[in-house]
Amino acid sequence: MIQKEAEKIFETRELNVNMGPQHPATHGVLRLVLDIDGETIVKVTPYVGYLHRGIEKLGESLSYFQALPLTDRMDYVSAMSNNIGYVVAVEKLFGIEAPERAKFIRTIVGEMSRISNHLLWLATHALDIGAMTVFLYCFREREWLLDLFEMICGARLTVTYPRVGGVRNDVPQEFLESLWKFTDEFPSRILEYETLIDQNRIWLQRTVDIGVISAEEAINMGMTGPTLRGSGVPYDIRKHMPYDAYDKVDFDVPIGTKGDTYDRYRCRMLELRQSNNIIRQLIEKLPPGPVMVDDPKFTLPPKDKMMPITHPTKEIAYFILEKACKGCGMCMRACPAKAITGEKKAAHKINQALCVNCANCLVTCKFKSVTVVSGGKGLSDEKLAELAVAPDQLPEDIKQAQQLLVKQFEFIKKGPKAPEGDLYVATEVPKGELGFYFVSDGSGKPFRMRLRAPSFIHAGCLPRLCVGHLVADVIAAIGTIDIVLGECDR
Amino acid sequence: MAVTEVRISIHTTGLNPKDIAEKIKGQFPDQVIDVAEFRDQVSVIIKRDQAVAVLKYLHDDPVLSFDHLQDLTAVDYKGKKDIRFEVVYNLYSTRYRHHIRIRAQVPENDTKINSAVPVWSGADWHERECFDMFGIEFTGHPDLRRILMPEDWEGYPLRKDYPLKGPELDKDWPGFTDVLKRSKELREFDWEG
Amino acid sequence: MEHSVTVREITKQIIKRFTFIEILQGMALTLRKMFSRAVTIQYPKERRHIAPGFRGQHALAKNQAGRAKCVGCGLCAAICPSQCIHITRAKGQVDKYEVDILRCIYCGFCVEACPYGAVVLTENYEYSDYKKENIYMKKDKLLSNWDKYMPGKKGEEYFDKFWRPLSEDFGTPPGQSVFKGKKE
Amino acid sequence: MDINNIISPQLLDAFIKFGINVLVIILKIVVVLAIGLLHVAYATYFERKVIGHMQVRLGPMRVGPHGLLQPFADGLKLFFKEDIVPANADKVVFYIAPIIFMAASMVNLSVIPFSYGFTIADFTISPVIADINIGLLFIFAMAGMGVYGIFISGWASNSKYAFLGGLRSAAQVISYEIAMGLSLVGVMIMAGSLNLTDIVRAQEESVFGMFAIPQIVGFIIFTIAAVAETNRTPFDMPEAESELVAGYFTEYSGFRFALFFLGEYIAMIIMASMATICFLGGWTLPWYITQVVPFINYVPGIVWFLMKVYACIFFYYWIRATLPRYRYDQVMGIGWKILIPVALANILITGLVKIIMTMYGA
Repeated sequence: MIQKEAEKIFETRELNVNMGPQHPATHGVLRLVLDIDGETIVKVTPYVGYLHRGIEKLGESLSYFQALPLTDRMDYVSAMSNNIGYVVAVEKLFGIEAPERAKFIRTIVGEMSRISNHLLWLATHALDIGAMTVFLYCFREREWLLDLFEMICGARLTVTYPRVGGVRNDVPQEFLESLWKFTDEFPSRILEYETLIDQNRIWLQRTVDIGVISAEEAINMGMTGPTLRGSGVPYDIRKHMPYDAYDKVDFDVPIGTKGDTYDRYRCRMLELRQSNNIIRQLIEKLPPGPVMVDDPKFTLPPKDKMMPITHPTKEIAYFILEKACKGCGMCMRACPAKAITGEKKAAHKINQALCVNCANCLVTCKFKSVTVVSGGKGLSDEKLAELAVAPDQLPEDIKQAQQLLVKQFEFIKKGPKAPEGDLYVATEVPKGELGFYFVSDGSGKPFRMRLRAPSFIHAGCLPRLCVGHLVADVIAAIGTIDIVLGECDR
Repeated sequence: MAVTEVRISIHTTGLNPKDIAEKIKGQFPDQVIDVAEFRDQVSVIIKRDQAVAVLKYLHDDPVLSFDHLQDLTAVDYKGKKDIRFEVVYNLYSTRYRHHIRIRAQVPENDTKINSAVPVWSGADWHERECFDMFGIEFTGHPDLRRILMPEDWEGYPLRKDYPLKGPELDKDWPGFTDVLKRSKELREFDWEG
Repeated sequence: MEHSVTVREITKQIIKRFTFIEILQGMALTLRKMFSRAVTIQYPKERRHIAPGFRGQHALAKNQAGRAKCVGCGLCAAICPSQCIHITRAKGQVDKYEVDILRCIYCGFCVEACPYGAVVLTENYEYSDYKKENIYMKKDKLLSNWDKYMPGKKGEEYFDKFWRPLSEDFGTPPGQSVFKGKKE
Repeated sequence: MDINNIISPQLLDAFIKFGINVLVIILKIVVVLAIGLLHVAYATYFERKVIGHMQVRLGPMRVGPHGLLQPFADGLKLFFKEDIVPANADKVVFYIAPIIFMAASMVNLSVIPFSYGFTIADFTISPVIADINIGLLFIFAMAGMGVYGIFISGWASNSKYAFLGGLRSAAQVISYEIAMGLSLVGVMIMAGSLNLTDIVRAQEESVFGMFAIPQIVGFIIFTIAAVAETNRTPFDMPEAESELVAGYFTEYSGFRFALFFLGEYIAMIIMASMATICFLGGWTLPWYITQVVPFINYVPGIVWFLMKVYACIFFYYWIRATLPRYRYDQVMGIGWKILIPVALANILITGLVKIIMTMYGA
């Protein structure tokens, strides 16, 4: 009896520590429940989902063009790579090919994104292990890259720069020059980081033989990217399934042997140098040419060609030709200003006082009954009827502008229709393999958009990496798998 | 030090996916329902009963050697197909560099399928997510809990019949009512004064 | 031969171990950096250069006559992935054009979608406030943003450069940026 | 009434002398505390500036020119901040812990001499509050007391992070105290005293001018142990921000946090002073410098003392800016498996040399 009491009092239990979701070293809102015996980890249970925004569900209600900014918000550290992954997948779904120059530009910015991601990874990994100066040195260079991103697309983090069928705009000359200067200086900057940590005995003690995972196990667990290559598996999608311009550049893939934290760290450091090399090769080879695929079905039509109608100095008015109008009521429904009136099966009429000149009637009419009157704004209906000509007899530039305007409205309101089928396309983002699985039912929106996020898988590997080590090694393990919770939770 | 830079060729050495589909057909003739092809990618649609056996064969066969489970997910074909759910496995062989997609059909009235965790331990979280989002139960999974949604969540969000604008205001989901209450309290606070 | 190599290696290791050489190298680096120029800027006093085409707060463009270019066709509202643009029209003009800034994700799709060149993203990124109402952008505020952040020629230049795509994107324009060779 | 009837002149003299002595001591305490706290305040500023510049940024720049008034702004902020006590904390102990920690560090200031004594009128004023013969031991004892503050703060917070921090700290400080004590035994042997003023005098008279040269091993061990003793990078296990958020003072806020903060910086200044006094010759300069540049003798000793202390503090900041953090078990391993054996060997050799020197040399 007494013995039992005593056993109850002196019973050994593990200490249960809740690490996160608010914790300086969990890289976001990852929550780990640690069962620790003294300082030794007995059990780790990761909880994710605090940043779940339902991107997969959102994707089902957005057109292929619209869903692009969602991918920025997954891995916000390397948004450019995510964008590229998305557009590569959608291009394959549509069966189109981006122009050569666009591919080169995309590869350049993708590698820039890899460098900036690895810099942030190194910064936070080193900070977690206590080397706080590396953090700021890395940010110094990352800032340079982010400024370059701003130069080409006006945003530093959530770039939304690549487009289905190319890139948003061409890169300016200063961009190439600044980037070339960066690639010149960057290797010496890498040496700076390495001076601080690479051979440092404390760094070595903290990383060597921590979180060891064998090649077979790593691939069985679904690890990808540098996390997998640290274990010695030569799996790099840039080589295995080359996309964009990766088949035209010459680079090596760093492979570790032991699969510990130090090997993964070295892999990423060597990848920084390789990426730097890739960028240099691509800048040298960058071909001239268009940056968008010339097919208004998939891309927005050129804006300057629409000017004859859309420019404000043209003072245009829309007019419905009574003879051509079948009275179907389509334009009436489309008119956002409720300016069109008329009975069914009788010619409709635009109330010029209410009309906002938005061109919705022009693009909806199937019977070519809506026409454009240049300089007709403010004129009476009779005068307009005098001036109006059938759409076929309009001047050539206005006719072209009208066609493009129709394309523009169709593209935005409905979106390009994808062929029916399902498709899985993977790209190598800095964190690993980013896969997009699309199921298309032939409409303008994906029936199912599945994102295979590397951080999600890697977060699942945490228990395997941590158990048996000490509390401080959990931090090193979180750092070494390089997760971003925005991508993990989607 | 221990890390070396290796040159990897960009040329694939793997089998044609159609041949792989034929192989599966030969091995499990009564399991394969259909083979679909789209943009050079081949999907093998199978029955769910022997799904794990098929996967195990693909993983263990020395010629196929699908060691990498790229992705595991489900698709809800409500209103499109007779059998509502499909669990999709995207497989890749890092050694031979070939890819195949297995789609196992799961009916609506009995959303159960065997777990692939014994074959690939990486399937663990994928299956939990499928359970969370589609309500597909993976028999034999070591720890089948919700993963992304809160533990007390009702319904399966990625199903097609899940309401897009939920009746959240009528229902007392504590996480939401608390936020509403708190926002009302905060509104009364005069930040500028 | 091999023997001497290993001996040398071991001696090297021992020297490394006892002289703290790698730590001293690191310390030399931090000391050197102490006397280099700081890379940070003192934010409210100094501001960083903002690249043209920055995607900041919205503005509604005005034409030469000083009237809003927007005709209210609703394409921006249709493309907006976060559905933050609300438009109503009355009496032949746009009655209400509101941008819910707190929902906006600054993707710039509205600028791309607008065939009239009526909406732009300005360089203003400092608009925090204590009240939501002050951040909710109504039409008059958006129009005054145009005068404030896109004065004079700046607005026109914006459309020349960043109102994409233009027909040059589908061809090879003269003077396209290419690598001009290493600078010695 | 004659005053002589009540109290004899001799007694009165003694009384007056006693009174003045007490006054002088109180004055000294006030001066040392005021100056000490000011130094602590600016030690924080110095740290932020030094580390800032090492990390290619500027550090505090906003309050005053180049942020010179930043320490006061920080102090004011901490003073007016809401004092949060966790609901399940052991309240009394929670309140006491920072006071113990702070007091244990501050008391050390009383035995640190800043210069030789000087004479005003009849009074010899030595610039140390308590010129006791066991100065060195006293500092060890008080440093040991500080652990109680850390440990019970970790316990009383009733938070697991704080608890782990407290545990780590107790283990670490106790282990490194041994190494530190042993590293100073060599100095004691060479100086033949525990009185800090005597130790400085012994260095001035020695051949090397400072004990850091003959006691180089002891000096290195002392430096490492001092860094560990004050819980600073790379041995900042107890407060490892990326693991334990802030360690033992995770749950403290406002002024109680400020007490911990102050205590830590005072401990750092104490350790720097100890290094200066025991190894770097305190306020004196080695003879080979004073002989070469004689006019340097006109500079008051306290200037050299402060310069040496700040050099030591700079070194603290410098390694903080450079090195990563050790793991808990590695810290303990270094303490027990490397530092203590080496320190013991150092004692042995110093003792042997001393015996040989006394046998043949003198």
